[in-house]
Amino acid sequence: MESHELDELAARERTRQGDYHHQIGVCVGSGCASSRSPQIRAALEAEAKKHGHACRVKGVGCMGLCGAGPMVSVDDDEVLYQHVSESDATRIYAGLEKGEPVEDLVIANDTPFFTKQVRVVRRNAGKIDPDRIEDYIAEGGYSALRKALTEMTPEEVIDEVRTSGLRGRGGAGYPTGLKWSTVSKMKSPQKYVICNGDEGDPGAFMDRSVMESDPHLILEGMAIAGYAIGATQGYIYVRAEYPLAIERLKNAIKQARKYELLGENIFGTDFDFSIEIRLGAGAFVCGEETALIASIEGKRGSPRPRPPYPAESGLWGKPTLINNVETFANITAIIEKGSAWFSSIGTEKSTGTKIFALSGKITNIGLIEVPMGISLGEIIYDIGGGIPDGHEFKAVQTGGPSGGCIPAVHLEVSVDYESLKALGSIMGSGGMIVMDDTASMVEVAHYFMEFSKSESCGKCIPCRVGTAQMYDLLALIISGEATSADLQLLEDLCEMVRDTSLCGLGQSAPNPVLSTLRYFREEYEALLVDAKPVEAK
Amino acid sequence: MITMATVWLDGCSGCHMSILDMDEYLIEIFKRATLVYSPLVDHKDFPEMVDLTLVEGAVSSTDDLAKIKKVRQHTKTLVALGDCAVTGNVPGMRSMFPVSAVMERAYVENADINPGAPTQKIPPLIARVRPVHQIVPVDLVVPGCPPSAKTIAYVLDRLIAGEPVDSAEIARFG
Amino acid sequence: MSVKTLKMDGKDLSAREGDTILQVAEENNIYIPTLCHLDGLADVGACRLCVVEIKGRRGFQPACSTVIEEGMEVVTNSETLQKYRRLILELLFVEGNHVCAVCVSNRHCDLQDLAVKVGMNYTRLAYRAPVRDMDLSHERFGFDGNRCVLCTRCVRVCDEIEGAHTWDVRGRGIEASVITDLDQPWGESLTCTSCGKCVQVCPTGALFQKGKSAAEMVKQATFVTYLKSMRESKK
Amino acid sequence: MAVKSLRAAPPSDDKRWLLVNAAMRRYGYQPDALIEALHTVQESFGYIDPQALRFVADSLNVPLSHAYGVATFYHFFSLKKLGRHSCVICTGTACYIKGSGELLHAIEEKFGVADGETSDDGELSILTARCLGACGLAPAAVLDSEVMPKQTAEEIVTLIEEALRNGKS
Repeated sequence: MESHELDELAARERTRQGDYHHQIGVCVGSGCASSRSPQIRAALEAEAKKHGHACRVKGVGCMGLCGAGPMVSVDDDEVLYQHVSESDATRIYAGLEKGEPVEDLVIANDTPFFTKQVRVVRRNAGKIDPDRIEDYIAEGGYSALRKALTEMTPEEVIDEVRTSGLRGRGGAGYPTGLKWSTVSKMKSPQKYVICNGDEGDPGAFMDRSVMESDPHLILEGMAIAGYAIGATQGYIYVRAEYPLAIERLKNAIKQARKYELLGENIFGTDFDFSIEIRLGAGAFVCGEETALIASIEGKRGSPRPRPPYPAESGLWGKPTLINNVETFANITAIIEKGSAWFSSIGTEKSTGTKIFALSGKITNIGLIEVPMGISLGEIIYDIGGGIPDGHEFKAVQTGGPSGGCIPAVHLEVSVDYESLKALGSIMGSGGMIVMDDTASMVEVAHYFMEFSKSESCGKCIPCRVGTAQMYDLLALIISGEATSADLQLLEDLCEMVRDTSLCGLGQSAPNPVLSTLRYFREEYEALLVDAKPVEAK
Repeated sequence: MITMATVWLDGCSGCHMSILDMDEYLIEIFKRATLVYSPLVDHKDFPEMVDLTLVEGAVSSTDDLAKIKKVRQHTKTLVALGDCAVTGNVPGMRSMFPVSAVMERAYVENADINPGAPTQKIPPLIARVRPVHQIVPVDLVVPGCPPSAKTIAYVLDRLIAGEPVDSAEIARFG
Repeated sequence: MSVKTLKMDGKDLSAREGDTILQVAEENNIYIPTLCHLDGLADVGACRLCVVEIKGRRGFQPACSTVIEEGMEVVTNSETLQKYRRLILELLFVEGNHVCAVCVSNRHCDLQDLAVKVGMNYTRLAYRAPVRDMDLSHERFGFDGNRCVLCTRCVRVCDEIEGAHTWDVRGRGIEASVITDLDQPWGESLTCTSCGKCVQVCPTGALFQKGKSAAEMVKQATFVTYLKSMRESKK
Repeated sequence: MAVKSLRAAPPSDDKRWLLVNAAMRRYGYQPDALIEALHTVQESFGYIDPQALRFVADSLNVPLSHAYGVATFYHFFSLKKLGRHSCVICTGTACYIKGSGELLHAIEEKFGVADGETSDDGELSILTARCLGACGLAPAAVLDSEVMPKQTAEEIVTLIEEALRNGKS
């Protein structure tokens, strides 16, 4: 399409939507869909039909409070309903006509869970129908791409991203602008953009939610990246375990192609960009970029040594930019509102917002988007609503099997890349698993080691055999038959596996053990046959 | 003069043969050490305290377990001699199978007469064969299958003289 | 070709651009243990025995696949590296069922030699005693999974030099193992040319010639570099 | 000299091979279509058997051992036929914390089928998933493609019993 057509389309869609008296959004994310939200949507649609279509019933992306699902939003979150069932459709519609919400279903939307969040990436979730590109465009979608293509040079785009301070949201926090700049400098007729949607951390579902709720946000971010670095082909690598996300992305690509927002001569410029989806097949290690590339090439997902980095030699040996879903989802806001606006959110070194998936022993289970630098305590107690069933907070695991636990004494820590690392954990992709005072930290470490062991690709010895040995040692400790020599051996293995493994999976596999040892050493020692205090290091 | 013992757990006695292979050098050794307990001599009980004990064989049965624990208690310097004691070696090859399958194979499938596992006077096998140092602390390991007479002579010379053993001299399995 | 200068274990060295740390070390008689590396085959950096410390770089880098850079300072043998290499070897010895005494490759085995060089003469780790397959279906060769260290030299020589790609790796993690074709008996493989290259490059007694008894299997892998250079010169 | 390459013929006239073939054609029979092709085989046949692997490998000019290596690397692919009913227990962290281990234990106790196994009569397969992404519904299970939220050991055992009794999956 041409530049002006985007505005016309947006205006048309806004008018169309304005004709409705009300809009009812039913969450169609995986969580709510598993608790019959499609049926609820159908029931509400039937109800709307009965009353002459003055009300629009639409599917919307995840509203965050998954534990309260299925959720329904009326008129852009003016009223929020929780635990809705099909039989509530008539009551909800009647309430709408009377102007009185259905009291027993209402969930207050002025609680800290909602008010303390800052939604940049998730700004459209709960608002737009992820299956309709027109909804996305009506909210200003694809105007960032237009701005980049028609008003900015690739260098200016990269500069904007660099000065925004955006860092990779996949876990390691590498500066995004720097990565883009490196790939852009590579001389090659063919380059690739890859979106890493292989969200494999157990307990993390941020990326899934973004893909399901706002797929065009990712496509647009990727296209801007393609323009910036000089690539014409993009791939989204999604885990096969996310069928809904795959469906939404496929549909979104089809729509974008139809409107020529992907394809050739986008917005009448000479920029071409296409996106294909590639499916993962159940291998956590494919989140590692060289393994992911191998997988797209149809091979075993085994990582290879770096350098050369993918920026230099990636997919099919060509310079390749790999960013995570949430990273790409931040791009349009940066281009649209500017890097100064973006970097005003968060801390000096960790700018912007971060999405976290809260789960485990916490009252408000679900997805939240918060400014970087918020304290862990605010997340757990204000937004998360604290620990249920009268229990005490014990620790929170961030970064999944690659991360570590943070105990209660550090609840005031600022949630940013450096502060979490200093505590022996990592930001990770955004999973936060909350444990209460009933949790055994040795068992938590054992659980994560089982994960790393069975997800190890088997290529390098430290990870392949080391994780298996560490797993067995943890089991021995739990069985109460281990000695302090076994604990020492476990620690030796942790150090060696961390320092010598080929890729990030192996290098970070010991983290859950090391961090639980750091904060809860006494739990390990109490289980030893020769239980005696070991001198602190 | 120091006191010395040798112990035979689960192994083929090849390490003891290798000791005997020192031939006339044994006389040199016994000028400086008295053999107080060994399958090669006729002492029934392990003495109260021995300066130096060489152990051949892996720990395979409850009897081995009890024996090695007792030996460790009554020994100053304990040497794991040969691959069975150091790694489990050939006796350890049964560790991949359940004990019941091993017994079935040995006493039923391969029995020409009277098939059936013995029920009396045979100590039960433990689930997995273990090297000696994984059961009790060991002061020196001497791998080899068997360690050569020369290696054993070197090790004994040094230990009896109270000198350190250079592990590079004795490092090869097999 | 330009020359680069670097420091290795305190010594000032010069080397060709594009050389790996391992190549430079070998040329200068600095010993770095290797297992999955074999001259003439693509490096995979998998065994991690050759990891070295490079000043200014985080963590440890494999010498076999790290290319030298001007002014690089490399430490090939620190106390930490010795400790780690020993532990890596221990992991290998407990992973499979390595019974040197009865192995065809006894005294001619890279794994056994490495244990001597690194001083690994016992392990604190528990032996895993896995149940592993043997494949004696091939007319001339045998495979004993108990002795396989998953270095993938057989996979690479079969793919890169012979071009048959009969071997590959199945499964993942601690369950991974090498296979022929669709995990079929080797002797029934229609892709195998029976050239025996895999046997010669195997560092342990996992691949062997039939008829060899304990300690009789001597291997010779220098043909790999020879074939590679001959083929390259033909191109 | 170009090597003459014959397109491999499907193992049988089962219509499902057409789907597999179409998936490979979409990628121009390039070797990197392997994983996509295996997805299609699994979707169409429920599992990937040796003849399917051989067909796909031959069609894409991929070595057999490579195809086998890829098929066994990814846990999403199954080389064994699944039971008529399948129950996937989520073992993601949220579900683990809320007791997915107890679900597995109860199922094994009751039906004698452990994770990754299929009952001898071919009726029931038990699988685990790393994370279904339904952390708000923890512990979650998927019984014959339907998500069962917030399960207890008794509930899931009863649900499986019902499914087995009703026969059809």
